[in-house]
Amino acid sequence: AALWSLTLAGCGSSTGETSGQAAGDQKPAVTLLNVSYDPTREFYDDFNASFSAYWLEKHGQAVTIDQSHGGSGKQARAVIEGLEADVVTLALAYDIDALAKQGQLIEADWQSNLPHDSAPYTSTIVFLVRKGNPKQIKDWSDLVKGDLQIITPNPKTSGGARWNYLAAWGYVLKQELGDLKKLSDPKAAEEVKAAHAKARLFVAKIFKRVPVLDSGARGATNTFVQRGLGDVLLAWENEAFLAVKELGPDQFEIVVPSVSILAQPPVTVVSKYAEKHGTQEIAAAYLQHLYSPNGQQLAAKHFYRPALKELISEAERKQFADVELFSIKEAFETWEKAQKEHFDDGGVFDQLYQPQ
Amino acid sequence: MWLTFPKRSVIPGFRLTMAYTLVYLSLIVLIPLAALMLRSFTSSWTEVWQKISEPRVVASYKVTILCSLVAATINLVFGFIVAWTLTRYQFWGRKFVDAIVDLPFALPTAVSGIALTAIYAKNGWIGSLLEPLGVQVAFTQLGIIVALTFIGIPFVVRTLQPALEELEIDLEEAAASLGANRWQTFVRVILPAILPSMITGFALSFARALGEYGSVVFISGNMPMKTEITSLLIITKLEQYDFVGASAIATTMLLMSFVLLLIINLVQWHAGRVLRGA
Amino acid sequence: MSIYLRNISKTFGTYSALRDVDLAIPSGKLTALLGPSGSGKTTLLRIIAGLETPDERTASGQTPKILFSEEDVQSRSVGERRVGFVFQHYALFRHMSVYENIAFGLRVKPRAERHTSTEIHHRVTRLLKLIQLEGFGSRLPSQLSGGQRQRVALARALAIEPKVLLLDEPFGALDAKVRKGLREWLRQLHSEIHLTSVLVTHDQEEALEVADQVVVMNQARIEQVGTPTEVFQHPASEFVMEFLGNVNVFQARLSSGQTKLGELTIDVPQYPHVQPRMANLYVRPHELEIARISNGKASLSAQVSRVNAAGAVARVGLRSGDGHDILVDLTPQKFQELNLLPGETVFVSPKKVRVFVPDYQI
Amino acid sequence: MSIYLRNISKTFGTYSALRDVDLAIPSGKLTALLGPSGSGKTTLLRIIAGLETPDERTASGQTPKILFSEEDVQSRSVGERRVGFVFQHYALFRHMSVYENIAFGLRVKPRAERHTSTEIHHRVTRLLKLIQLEGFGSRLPSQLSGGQRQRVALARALAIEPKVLLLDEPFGALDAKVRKGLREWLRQLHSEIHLTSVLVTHDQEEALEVADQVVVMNQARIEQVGTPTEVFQHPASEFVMEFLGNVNVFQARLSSGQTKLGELTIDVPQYPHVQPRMANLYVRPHELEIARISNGKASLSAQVSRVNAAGAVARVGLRSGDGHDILVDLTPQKFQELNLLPGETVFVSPKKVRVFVPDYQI
Amino acid sequence: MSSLALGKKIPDRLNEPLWVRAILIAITLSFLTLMLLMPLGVVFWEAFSRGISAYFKSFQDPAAWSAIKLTLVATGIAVPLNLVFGLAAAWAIAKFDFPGKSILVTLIDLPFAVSPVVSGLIYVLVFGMQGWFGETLDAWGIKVIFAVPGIVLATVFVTFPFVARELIPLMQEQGTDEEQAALVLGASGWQTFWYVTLPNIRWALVYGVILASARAMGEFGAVSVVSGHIRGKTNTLPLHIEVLYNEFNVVAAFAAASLLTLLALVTLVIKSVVEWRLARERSEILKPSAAEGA
Ligand SMILES: Nc1ncnc2c1ncn2[C@@H]1O[C@H](COP(=O)(O)OP(=O)(O)OP(=O)(O)O)[C@@H](O)[C@H]1O
Ligand SMILES: Nc1ncnc2c1ncn2[C@@H]1O[C@H](COP(=O)(O)OP(=O)(O)OP(=O)(O)O)[C@@H](O)[C@H]1O
Ligand SMILES: [Mg+2]
Ligand SMILES: [Mg+2]
Ligand SMILES: O=S(=O)([O-])[O-]
Repeated sequence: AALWSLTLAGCGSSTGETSGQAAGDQKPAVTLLNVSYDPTREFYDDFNASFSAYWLEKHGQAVTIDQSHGGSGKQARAVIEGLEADVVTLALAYDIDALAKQGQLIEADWQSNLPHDSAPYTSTIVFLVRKGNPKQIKDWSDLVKGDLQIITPNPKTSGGARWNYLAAWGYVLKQELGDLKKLSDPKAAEEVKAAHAKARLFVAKIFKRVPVLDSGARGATNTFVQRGLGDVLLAWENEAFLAVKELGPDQFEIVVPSVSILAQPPVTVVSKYAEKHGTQEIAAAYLQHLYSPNGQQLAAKHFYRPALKELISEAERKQFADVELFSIKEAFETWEKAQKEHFDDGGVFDQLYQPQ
Repeated sequence: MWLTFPKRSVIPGFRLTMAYTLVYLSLIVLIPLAALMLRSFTSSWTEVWQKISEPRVVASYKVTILCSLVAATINLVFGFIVAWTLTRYQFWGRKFVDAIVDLPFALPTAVSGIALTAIYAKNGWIGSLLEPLGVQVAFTQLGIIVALTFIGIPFVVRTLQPALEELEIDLEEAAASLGANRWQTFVRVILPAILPSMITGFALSFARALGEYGSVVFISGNMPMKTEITSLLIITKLEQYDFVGASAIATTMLLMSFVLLLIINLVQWHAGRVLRGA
Repeated sequence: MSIYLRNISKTFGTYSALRDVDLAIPSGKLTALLGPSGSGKTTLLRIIAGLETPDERTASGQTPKILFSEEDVQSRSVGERRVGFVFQHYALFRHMSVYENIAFGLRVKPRAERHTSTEIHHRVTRLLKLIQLEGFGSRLPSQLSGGQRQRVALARALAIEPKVLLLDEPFGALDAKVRKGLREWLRQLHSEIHLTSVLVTHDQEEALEVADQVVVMNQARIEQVGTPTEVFQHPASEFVMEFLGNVNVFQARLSSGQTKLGELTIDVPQYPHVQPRMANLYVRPHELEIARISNGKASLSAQVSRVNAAGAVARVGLRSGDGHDILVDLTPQKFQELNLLPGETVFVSPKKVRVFVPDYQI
Repeated sequence: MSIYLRNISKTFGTYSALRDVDLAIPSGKLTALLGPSGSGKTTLLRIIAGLETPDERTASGQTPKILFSEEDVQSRSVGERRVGFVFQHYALFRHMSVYENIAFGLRVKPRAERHTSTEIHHRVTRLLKLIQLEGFGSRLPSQLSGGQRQRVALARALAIEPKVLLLDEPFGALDAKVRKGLREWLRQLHSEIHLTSVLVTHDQEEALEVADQVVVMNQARIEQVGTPTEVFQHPASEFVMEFLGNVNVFQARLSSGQTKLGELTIDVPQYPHVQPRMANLYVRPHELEIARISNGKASLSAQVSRVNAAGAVARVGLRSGDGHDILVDLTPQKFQELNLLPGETVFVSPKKVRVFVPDYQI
Repeated sequence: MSSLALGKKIPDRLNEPLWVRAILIAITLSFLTLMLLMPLGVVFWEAFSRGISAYFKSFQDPAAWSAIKLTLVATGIAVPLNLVFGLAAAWAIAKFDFPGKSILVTLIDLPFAVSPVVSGLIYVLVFGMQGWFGETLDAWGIKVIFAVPGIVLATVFVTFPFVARELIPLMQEQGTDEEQAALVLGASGWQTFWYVTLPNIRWALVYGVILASARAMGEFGAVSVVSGHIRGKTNTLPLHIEVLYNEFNVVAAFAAASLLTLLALVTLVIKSVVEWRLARERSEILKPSAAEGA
């Protein structure tokens, strides 16, 4: 009998179950499941607590938020296969698109449901180097000098790595074209083509210098930090900050390149599951809360650039170096297009590794 | 129909246990594996063929099979020595050594992977010793081999041990009385006698290595065409929502393993029949 | 080649498997080591072969000697002693064909001494013929019957032309029927090749039938050495008497060199002591005579309890007045003449009695 | 309880292990199934026990019958037949003590029939006494000698008070010496409890000595059924003749009811045919007489090749002029009188000759 | 017959020369040190790298406790299931003859050789929303994947052959003599199994269960695929270790790993004891008559 009840408990462990324990007066307690990606752990630990407190105070209802972390693509797949997330907060829009495409779990136009393309916080790609910057790395162009070794995870398995790749590519486009608007200008077609060719060469050079392709962002960070491999780690800004904080301010420093990509990790309510659990309202409120001053301040605390800069203090704003940022939309039109061209089987990335 | 085959044996329970065995086997193993195979056949043959014969996939087969072969061979040689000393010699700490052989069974593979990487990375305990010699282990095929050797040790040792223990001393004495020296006795008498067990141990360790994932990804470096193993490619395919591709590659590996295991069982069965005259 | 053993002891841990054994094994003869299980036969044989080393000193401090002809072979390894050893469970190499098994000893010789492969082939073919398994060269041991396997083991041992052949219960694992056949065959083989041979057995019939010399062992010691007839007809001890064939034992009082079995007075000049002591009187079943009527000779009366005329010897079971079971073997002829029926009363008289006085225990 | 078997056949795959066997086993007697390896003895015994089922139809289409007393037991399971079965390799429960082994059959009875534990204790104690292992109840089988184990197996079988006792080569795995002792013991036990018993063996001496009735089997069929004396003295076939003890075989031409062995003319009225055919003449070693000088009686001359006086019977090996080996058994007395030496020429004459004409082969 | 006990007695004259023995033992020790002891050492080294208090602090995390609990639950369900299966399969395979035995045994072995990733994947393919029964089960409100049942299933799969593989050869070797004897004595099928068969295989059974438990507790890949990684709910201990490691919480990660290692070592010690008893029991069985008495 004990076994059976355990199994049942397991069956029922999905989100949105109302448990008998009523907090406040009438409203039963509720559980939300937020399926997120790897480097948001620390941020959501704080944010969930804050939201619970907020919700309890405002609505007199206890809310527990369950957190699931993993590689962004893997998480999206899990949700498609039946991991009943009320909300997802993933690394790239492409993965959330998959929820619409592969699983019909959300509307195709999900991204317009929330401000700033549903990205309440952003980040960018920076360089983590060893203390004192012994190789004198200042900008992207320094990466392909000398016998430098670069650490970045595998774009095929890691969402974060795709940002690295696209950032490098976009940097070259920006260098060559000056203005990314030219990309959609039919008159500049020749120039654009040449720029893409250069970008390809540059990215190829970068990946030639990658000795280890970890399957995830955290793996790459560990390779760089713990194993002492490589001279520079391409990482999300927030990841780099965290690594420095956790693993040694005396060992590493962050270098911000002149140009980088605007990384927008988007969020959305998984409407199908939320409906099933009857949690649409609270799930929506949860995401809305990300845009609240409190949410934005927490994001900044965890080194994410808040979408609404005005909501954070000057001091917090200062920690983010000024850098020229371009978005996916500007440089690559859509995630889908970028994914298809660069990362799908047989795409540009695969071609870089094609034996000659 | 063949459920009733052992005709009216006095020992009861054949139908019950056989039926239970088949049902359970089907539920846990066969139906899920069938799902895997069928999933890969949701697209056309040519497409499946294309997926399992891409250069990068083929390269991963090569890496996986080559490293598994090397690891299984290392295990065969050293596993034999370990099994031999454990069964034949008395030495300090033998009991402990014997107990620890099963460790790779029990340690989570990810932990083993991380631990091995820590040791063999160039700033690790051993890696730092090898670095001056220009030998790099972690993040090369050597690293894969180390991880696969680690997980394969118990298979060879544990299959060889009973075979060595059951070896009749008579045979060695007979060889000695016929004038054979130790080495001749070993090569001509002992080795052939334990050959089936060696094949089994080798094949088990090889089969396990083919499928290994957790301990390898940390130490392999995962470079496409160079140190990317097939299991990782399956994950990669999944990341791209390419279920068909993942299933097709998984099925290919599964068939390899099945054939390998079948061969082992047939070898053992055959050896048993011939030698014991059953 | 003759073998001399002197001062051979062997202890395993604290257990004495052999105690101070001296033995001469004559050249060209078949010697049987006979004794109950655990008496040390195998240990002795293995010491001869060099598979085991004797204790460096016996209890009384003597050093052991093992001479092959005149030569001390103690420093020689098993292989160097050139002995043929046949194991109880054959110990054939399972993965080798019969042919390869026999050829093994020739193939592992040092290159200098090794024969050419045609020589080896000739030799093996000859041996296959000798063991009457000409067509079986390519079979695996598992495809042979027990008797055939044992013959292969023998041929394998003979292939290296050993100076001594040692057999450890070679027929122990075989059927009664097969064992008999093989025993006969071994006897014949030995009479052809006249190799110094030592055969271990615990089957007294086998030892008596096959051997030229019998060594009876008991509890780590040798009890008696002699020809089969000697040990059977003149056992040196009660143990030997009892071990070699069936016996009837009677207890009687012995004094002044005389004892009585029933009415029968028996002279025992070797015990002339005046004080009476208990003695055991041994009579073998075929050394008892049965008569319908008391023939005047001193005899015991007994009742027939069982008769069995099947076999080369007719067995009659008797029960004496005092409830003692007596076994008598008769020739079928004699049995037919008597035509005994269970329940009848008859008279038995011994033709030969052996008397042993148990040692005093202080 | 008597047992009747009719139309028993058993095929394993395509191999016939038993063909059309009919047999009556008398109540209260000890019957021995005797035959070479593979002749189907074990199979027959297992069919009686219910461990194996006979073919539903024999080759000639008959249905099998197995009657215990009058009752057909074919539909009864092994357990219901209440037979005691003693396995060749004992099959003792290794993890149970001797006591528990013996008590097992009593403990697994359905609750309604089960004895109280004091009853069980009494019964087991009695059986331990019967097998003379009173002090051994708490030992594990592995702590017993082979002979002791076999006796425990017997006690275990007897504990359920079976109506039939079936023994499959109960002494097969034992030493010659131990086997003899146990055989004697079994004989005595049987004469005390008079249980219908069937004993499988391939040792002819054992069968002849122990059994009331001997069933000789060969190649899946029964060759002959009879008392030990009957089958030994009047073998129904060459096979039985050869299987039961040593024989000398001579070949001779037979015609018109007469044949000649050497000079000796032998009447064979059962073969009155005029055309000559080859016949085999069988003479047992103890049915040959040896004389120093030709005694006028028709006889063969031969040379003494080997003598062996050790044992209850003296064995003499002769070689006839045509190179034939002849074995003669003499009483020790007779042997002493003759005092034969190897190399001497002697004359042998048979006291009894059995003649068999091999079947024609078309 | 040689004893099965470790370190069987080899007559001195047949042993390798001392220097050969020394070299072989040295090779054994260095190989195992390099391959087994050092990883073990790293686990404890890292776990205690910030002192003992840091080590014990890492177990105060409720997520760690829930992971330990889930691991024990999954093991506690999977191992008994496979135990029953192992007994049934070994009975059918060892005590009877039937065609296709070799294939059946191979199929039972198969989970040994299947990549853990694939082991998880196949259940996703069957029970996932995109899989065969996903929708149906969802309609009934039953969750398999990304919940405890899925984790149990994956654990069952990876430990599937362990008990059966231990039992089959042993039961084959033991034959059916004792069972037949019990049946002749009137025992029922269950009595025969319970009183005769089971006691004879008990140590092998324990051994199989121990190996299966060790593997079940340590499984990472397969469980990772079906777990959903919900902190405090569907993370097993190995998954929790990964989480900690990815959070740069190396001490806690290795502390948890050391716990698993300790569990493994304890089971290995139990296993050694069991093995020793097994060997003793077997050598007793194989011993010929202890003494020719009476
Ligand atoms: N290697 C050994 N270690 C310990 N004791 C031994 C060893 N070899 C033999 N013994 C003991 O020495 C005694 C004599 O053994 P041995 O084998 O010589 O007897 P055996 O006469 O050949 O008996 P069997 O007829 O049973 O073969 C036995 O009690 C045996 O247990
Ligand atoms: N289960 C079986 N399957 C196939 N063949 C069998 C089986 N049992 C017995 N046989 C065959 O049937 C024949 C008769 O076997 P059985 O065991 O009755 O002989 P046996 O007279 O008892 O011989 P032995 O003296 O060797 O025990 C043999 O050739 C044997 O190989
Ligand atoms: Mg011996
Ligand atoms: Mg038989
Ligand atoms: O268990 S694995 O880590 O090898 O998947």
